Amino acid sequence: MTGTPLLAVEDLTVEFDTFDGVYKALDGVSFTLGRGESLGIVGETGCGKSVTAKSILGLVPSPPGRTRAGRILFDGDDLLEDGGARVRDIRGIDIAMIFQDPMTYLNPVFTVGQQLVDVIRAQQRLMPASERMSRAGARALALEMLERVHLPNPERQFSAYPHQLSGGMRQRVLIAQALSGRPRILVADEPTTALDVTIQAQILSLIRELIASFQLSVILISHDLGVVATVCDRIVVMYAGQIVEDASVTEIFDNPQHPYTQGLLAAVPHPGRPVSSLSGISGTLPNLLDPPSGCRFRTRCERATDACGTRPALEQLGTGHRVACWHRGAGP
Amino acid sequence: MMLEVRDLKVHFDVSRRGRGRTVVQAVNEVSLHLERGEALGLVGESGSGKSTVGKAILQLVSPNAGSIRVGGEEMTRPDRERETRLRRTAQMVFQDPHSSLNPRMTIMRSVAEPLILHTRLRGQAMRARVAELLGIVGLPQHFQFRYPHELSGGQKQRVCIARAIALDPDLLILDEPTSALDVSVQAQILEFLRSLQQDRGLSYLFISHNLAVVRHLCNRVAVMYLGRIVEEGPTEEVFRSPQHPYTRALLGAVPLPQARQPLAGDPLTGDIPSPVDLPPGCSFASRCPQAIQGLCDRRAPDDFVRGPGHRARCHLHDPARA
Amino acid sequence: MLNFALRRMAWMAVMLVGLLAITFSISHIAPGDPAALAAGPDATREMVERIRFEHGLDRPLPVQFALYLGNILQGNWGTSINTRHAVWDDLVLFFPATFELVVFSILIAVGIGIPLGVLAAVRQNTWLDHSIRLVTVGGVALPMFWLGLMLQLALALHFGWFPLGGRMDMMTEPVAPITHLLLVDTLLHGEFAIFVECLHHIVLPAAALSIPALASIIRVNRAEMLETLNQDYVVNAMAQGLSLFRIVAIYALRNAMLPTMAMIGLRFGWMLGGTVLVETVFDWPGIGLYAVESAINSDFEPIMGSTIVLGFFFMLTNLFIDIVYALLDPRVREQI
Amino acid sequence: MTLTRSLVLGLGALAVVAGTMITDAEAFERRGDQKILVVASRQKVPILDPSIKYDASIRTMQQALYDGLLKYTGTPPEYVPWLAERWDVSDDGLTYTFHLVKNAKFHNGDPVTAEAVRWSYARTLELGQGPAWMLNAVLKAENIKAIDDHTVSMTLDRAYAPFLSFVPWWYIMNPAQVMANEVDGDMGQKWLIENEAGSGPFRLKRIEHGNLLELERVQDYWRGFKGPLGGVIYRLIRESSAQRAALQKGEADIVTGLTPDEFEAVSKTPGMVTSTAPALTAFGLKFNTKAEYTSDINLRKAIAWAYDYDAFVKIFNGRARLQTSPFTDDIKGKITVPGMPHKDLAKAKEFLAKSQWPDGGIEIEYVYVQGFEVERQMGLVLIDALKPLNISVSMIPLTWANMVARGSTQESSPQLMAIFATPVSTDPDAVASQYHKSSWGRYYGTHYYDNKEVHDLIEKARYLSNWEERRPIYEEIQMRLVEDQPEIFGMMRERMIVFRDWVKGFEYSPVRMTSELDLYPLYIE
Amino acid sequence: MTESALQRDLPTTDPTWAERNHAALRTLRLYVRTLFRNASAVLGLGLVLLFLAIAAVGPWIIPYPEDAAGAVHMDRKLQPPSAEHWFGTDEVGNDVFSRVVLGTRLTLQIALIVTGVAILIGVPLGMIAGYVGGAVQEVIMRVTDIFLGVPGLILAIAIVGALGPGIANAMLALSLVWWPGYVRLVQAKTLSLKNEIYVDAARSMGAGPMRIVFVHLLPNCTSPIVVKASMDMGMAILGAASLGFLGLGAQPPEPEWGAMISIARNYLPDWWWYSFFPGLAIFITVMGFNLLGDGLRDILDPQHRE
Repeated sequence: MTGTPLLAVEDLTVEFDTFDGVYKALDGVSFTLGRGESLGIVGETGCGKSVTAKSILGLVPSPPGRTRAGRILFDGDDLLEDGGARVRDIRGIDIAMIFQDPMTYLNPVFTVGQQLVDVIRAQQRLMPASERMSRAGARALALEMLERVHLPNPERQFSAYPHQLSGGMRQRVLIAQALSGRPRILVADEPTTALDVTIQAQILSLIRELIASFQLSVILISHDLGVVATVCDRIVVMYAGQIVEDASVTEIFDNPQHPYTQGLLAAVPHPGRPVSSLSGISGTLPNLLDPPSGCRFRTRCERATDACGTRPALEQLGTGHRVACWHRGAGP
Repeated sequence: MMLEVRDLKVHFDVSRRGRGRTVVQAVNEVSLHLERGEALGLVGESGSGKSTVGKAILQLVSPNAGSIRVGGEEMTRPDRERETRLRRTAQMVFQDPHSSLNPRMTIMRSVAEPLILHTRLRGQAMRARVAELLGIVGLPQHFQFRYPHELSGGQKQRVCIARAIALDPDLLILDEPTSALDVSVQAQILEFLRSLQQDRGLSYLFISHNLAVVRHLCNRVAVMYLGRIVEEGPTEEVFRSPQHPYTRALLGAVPLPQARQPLAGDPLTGDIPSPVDLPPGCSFASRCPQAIQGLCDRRAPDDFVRGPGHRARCHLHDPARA
Repeated sequence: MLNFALRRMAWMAVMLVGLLAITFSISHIAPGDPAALAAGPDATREMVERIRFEHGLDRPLPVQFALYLGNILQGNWGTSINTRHAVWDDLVLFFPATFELVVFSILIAVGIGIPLGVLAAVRQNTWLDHSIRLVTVGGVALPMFWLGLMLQLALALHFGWFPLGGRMDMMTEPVAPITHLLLVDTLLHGEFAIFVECLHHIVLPAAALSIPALASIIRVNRAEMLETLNQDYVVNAMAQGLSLFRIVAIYALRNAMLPTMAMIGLRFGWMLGGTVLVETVFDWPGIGLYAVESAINSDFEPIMGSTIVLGFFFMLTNLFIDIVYALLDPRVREQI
Repeated sequence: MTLTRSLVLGLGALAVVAGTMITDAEAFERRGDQKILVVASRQKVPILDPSIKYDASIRTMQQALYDGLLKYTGTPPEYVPWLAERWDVSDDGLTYTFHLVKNAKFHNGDPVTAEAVRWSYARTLELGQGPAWMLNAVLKAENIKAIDDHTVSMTLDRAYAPFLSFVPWWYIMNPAQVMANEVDGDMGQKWLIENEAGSGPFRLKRIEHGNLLELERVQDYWRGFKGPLGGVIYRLIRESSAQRAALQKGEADIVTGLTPDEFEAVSKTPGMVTSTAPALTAFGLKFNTKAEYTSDINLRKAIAWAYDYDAFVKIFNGRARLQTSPFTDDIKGKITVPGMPHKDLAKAKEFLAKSQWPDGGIEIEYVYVQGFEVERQMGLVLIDALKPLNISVSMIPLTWANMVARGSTQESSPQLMAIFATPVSTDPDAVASQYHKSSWGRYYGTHYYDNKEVHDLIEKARYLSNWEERRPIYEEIQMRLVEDQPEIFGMMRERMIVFRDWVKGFEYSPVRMTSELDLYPLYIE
Repeated sequence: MTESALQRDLPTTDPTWAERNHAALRTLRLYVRTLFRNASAVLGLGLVLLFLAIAAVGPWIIPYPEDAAGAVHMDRKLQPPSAEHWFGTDEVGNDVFSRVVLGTRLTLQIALIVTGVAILIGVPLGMIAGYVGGAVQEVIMRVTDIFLGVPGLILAIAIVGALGPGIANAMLALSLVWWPGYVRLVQAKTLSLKNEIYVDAARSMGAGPMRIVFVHLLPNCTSPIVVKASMDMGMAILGAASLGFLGLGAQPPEPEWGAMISIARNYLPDWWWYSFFPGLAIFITVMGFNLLGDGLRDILDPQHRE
């Protein structure tokens, strides 16, 4: 991790205008992604992990969304400059994205092949016309990509409609779309959440395989600690629009420092271990229309003191472990 | 015996006009039993028919064949009287707390529904009972006057549980009660369910796709695949030495929340077949890494006992073959 | 696809019998004796009795209905009391005018409505969107006949830009009919001047007929476009770098067209109903005018005939829309 | 953005096209070098057959397509020789012998023969519709004889003074042509609905249903013409406002049936010629003297004395005169009857008090022609007038056909019905016969007036041939009718016809119906 | 664990009125706020309230009450709009303003009856079809389809043609062509609600079909019914006015707007006010109901909130 990171998100702050007021979805989120690194972002519903992912590609709908502050540096270039023109140029070409529910992310009225070919042609939009692929070439590449994602019977599925495919197959199609432009970063937003366990295992193994063969850097977003653990090198834990902890997989599981991370780990039942009692985190998520000042976790935190009324900065603990907490530590 | 299901068969006719007859074999020859105070986990992926079993027990779908006995009483096609008794004995908690409460009813009205239907409690007495129930599930009293959309997911699920225990049932059928919840809330609900069971001596039929949750809450587990129970046994035994190849694959597929992942074998290939046109033979044969050509794809296996209370439906365990 | 179309057509045949059942029932709820009605005001008692016997009006209702179906199928749609013309001949004569007017109007409504709906959605909350909304809000509430009268008042009577009514100037010799649609026939004959004249005549009635439809098509299309543009697959298409034009004009529009098609179908029915008003205002010699004049005269068989023809035409349109729907949406093809 | 721009451009282009298409042809129409006269009328011409039906619009067409033995012209109306160049009457007044002109030809070239006359009269009598009622009491088909090619005789069953006054309404058809188109023994009824077989000054060129009829002048017509004209388009325009607009734009040359207000407005426009000659037509509100309420003579009188007669005149903007007798002014033998009702509420209440409903509290029906603005307004006047009597009125608009049907039986005939009745001639019998039993059930006979003495007087006067003997009888009849009040005797409206000043030769005869025209003499300069 | 923590919240006193009605108040506040954020809905509400107010007090505010039943004042006929006659006078001297104002009452009556009858027929049929399913649903829905397969106004004209013109027959005819829309709406809504888990939950507690339909399903169907009813009020007004215009609905001298225009068109273009103002009244009223319906949809149907 020397030199400029491949991607750096700095102090990203995103708000949404809603019916009831301003929803402060992200508050000063900063992290980096190194070349060849796999980064996991975990957190519960509403913690802002999906907004973070969408912000990178400029996909937060605006209005009602609004980026209040921050920079997103890709290879040193700020993607938020030029009112989004820059980010449109890297979409699908340098950074590609796959999504949670593969059913709704494919257009129901076009065949898989049509959509794949369209994407492939779009990925060549910045090339001089002479270098662009013909339709036939795009079709050939599409079929090749379908094979690389191990879609059974690619020729037949090419002319199938999305609803005729199973969930796992659709996710493979989305992955083929995302990777056909040979991007450098793949952002995967809950790619397996809608899938069954055995299918999830297939897709996760496919992602691992493709990371290697396409030399991808990956941002994987999930609420499932297990999923993140199987794919990523490093994990960022988010809570209520803020990063609370950022560390390698080993550090997160073996040496969590933030009380929220610890609470999360204690709440997950482990399928490989016999019965032990679970402890949930009491209380509910703060309302982000009117978030608590300072550390947003303090309303649910057992260690909270008056000090937590001031926001703790992400503190570097060495070896890339960062924590934002006034009372960090290995737990009571 | 709290619950005994024998050879339950539920088929759905989904024929569409002009398209010939199509039958979904949701549940096939399912037998299971549940002792008083026991928690049985029913595990499977989507389309395995696990929820249908729960609904069939409560007469929400009518079985095509088989018998269901609740509290020792035959409940297949019950008359009015027996149905009333069934409702007081067995209640259900559904998967999605967001949609299992009527959005137009206050929490009070929703919790009072079973009381209105099955008791003579009205007015002040009824409100007192609702207040008591809310207390039991740990919700503040003023929630009575709220509407569901004002509550969080966990709170709503507590309301559903309050409603389910309003008539003091002996058996609760819990259909994925936590799958729509965040992990921290899930943990709260699971712990609450556990203490509720201990306090009241309830029996649970716990339906879930989440193996970790089942292992946490249940003392016995039954694994379903495409409408059949493929393996059943005491939880720890099944998790430690799964006998059916599907159970093994399922356990292997769960990503573990820990830093060092065990070296998992290759994941299962292929998709879950549609329950509409089931292949002959063992329904898992098409994906089974150990399938025996000419046997598994021809003939459906029987149940084979693997230990006390532990059985598996797989040709590999056929003593005759060994 | 073919299978789908065939199934829809079979269903349409059933609908048609249903429609005939409705018209048959209406003729039986009418106060008064159907035989006397059929015989006309000048008939003697014997003539009424003869008609009762000849038309089987003394037989049980199901038999009468069967006879009625048979008559309709054989093109025996009765006679107008007033003009003593065979209803079938009149309908054949008047239908093309209505067809031309309605089809022209719906083409205007769709041709203008969909681009405007897309524009309003893409430029949501801009001055363009607001001014389009102003038009749509008013357009839906305009009584067609009043709109027609006011257009006539302003553009024909006051400014004299358009003729008052009719399909063409009275001095123009009609071209030999090929399709019976004047706009088409004049072009086929190469009579460009007459074509322009017919176009000139159709503008006002078509405007009166299409403005309410136009308004609701814009409304639905705008709402659906907005909804579609928020769909996940649009987000995905954006994430994969597809151009905005392609996303709007192809990815989103095709999906938004599905509910819009349903609205077009609905509105087409309203337009067919509206022909009775607009044709009355503009002296357009079509079935609507024929139906109204017959209704005012209590001339029974022409009313029923008009109802059947317009109902059948509407059913055909719905069939057409269903087929387009199925062409647009693969999921529909697998249903019913 | 481009989308917006192209749209704006497109709409702009459309507006420009619309703008350039402005056609303001303020002149008459032409076909080739022939001038075409356009008549704009509100009334349809559903049927052309002279034996079957006549009304104002139909007879306008029949008069143009066919010839009769005689024809009405002038004010006061007179019948003049037409196909019959002269006629003889036998001394007993029973046999009429008509001598036909020699040069008359049907439109297909066949000569008009005595046989054609015989056949045409026989056909009308046999079919028993249309004008048949005028003569079927006195003339039998077998008593019509074609003596030679150009002489035909008709022998009446009994002497009948008004006989000749009816003859102009009986048109002569070409038997060969009609019978060639006979279907199922219908004597060509089906064919004649929209075809013609006449010898008149015009032949039928085309029919556009619900829109127009075009007539072409028969340039070698046996009577010749006064001025040049190519033909006539009879155009249906359903609204009076549109009629007027068409007239002003030059899309119509002659217009009938404008509302009085429209007429008033248009008569002030330069280039318009208006004709407001008085007419034979009487407008009245006919009671059904057999209906529940209106069978009570006192109630009838109460209503008659309550009615606002001035409103009649106001509705027509002064272009009407009140009747002073049941007979209109041009009828022979008309006297001013003393005691004709006028608006007098005290008197009305007096009569009401004598009736079976002294306090009112009843509702009577008023039936009028749907869309006939003037009659509708009279209904409103009626409502207003009867309010003080505590009598309410329900207004029932019906089409003419349905109105006729309602009036055709004593049971269904409405209590009050608005009727414009134009006598077919100036002979007093033409009016008096409306109160004769034989008129019961006809549109002018919906009163079912039943007074034996009056009936006998009518019969007696009809068959007398000496006018001095007839006159006192008709005076008696007029007084008796006012006495019995079978209708509210109303007013005589002026004909209101407007045409452009290039239309020449217009001839008017009060015997024609309100919107009936004689197209023959018209030409364009 | 958390249970004890939550029980701290248990109140010691009985709930106050505000607490008990907390939800209703909140909903009401939400509705009001949604409504007032939506300018066009406010306009719609305003127009409809104005319409209702005029219908309520109409007979007492009009300058020439006797003109309603059809008086005759030939001396002041066809006068242009002026201080005495805001909308001018008609062909027999009636005050057009008085007649337009009185027309609101008749119009409201027509709209209420047509919509009401349609709801009374359509909603139960739709609920039965949706909930019972099977052959019953097939029969109901196919009959509905057939009715929807004929253009409504045409069918209404056919019915009026058979029964004879008149305001009562026009209302009957419009009601007869209006109900199928409700069947389809309610059936679709019932079908989707039937699969809601709370319906399953109610069944699992032993609620019978009647209870499920009327206690659990019907309240959840009310929003779309209310929205559609509001829109349909406007459409029914248009329908009745159309029949009146064609001479098949209300008959003179009833002050029905469509019938007034049908006569007034004879007086175009010189006496334009006679047809202009009744038309404007129809336009504004219908627009009011449409805007209100749109606004209600935004309020009652959160999915459509922007």
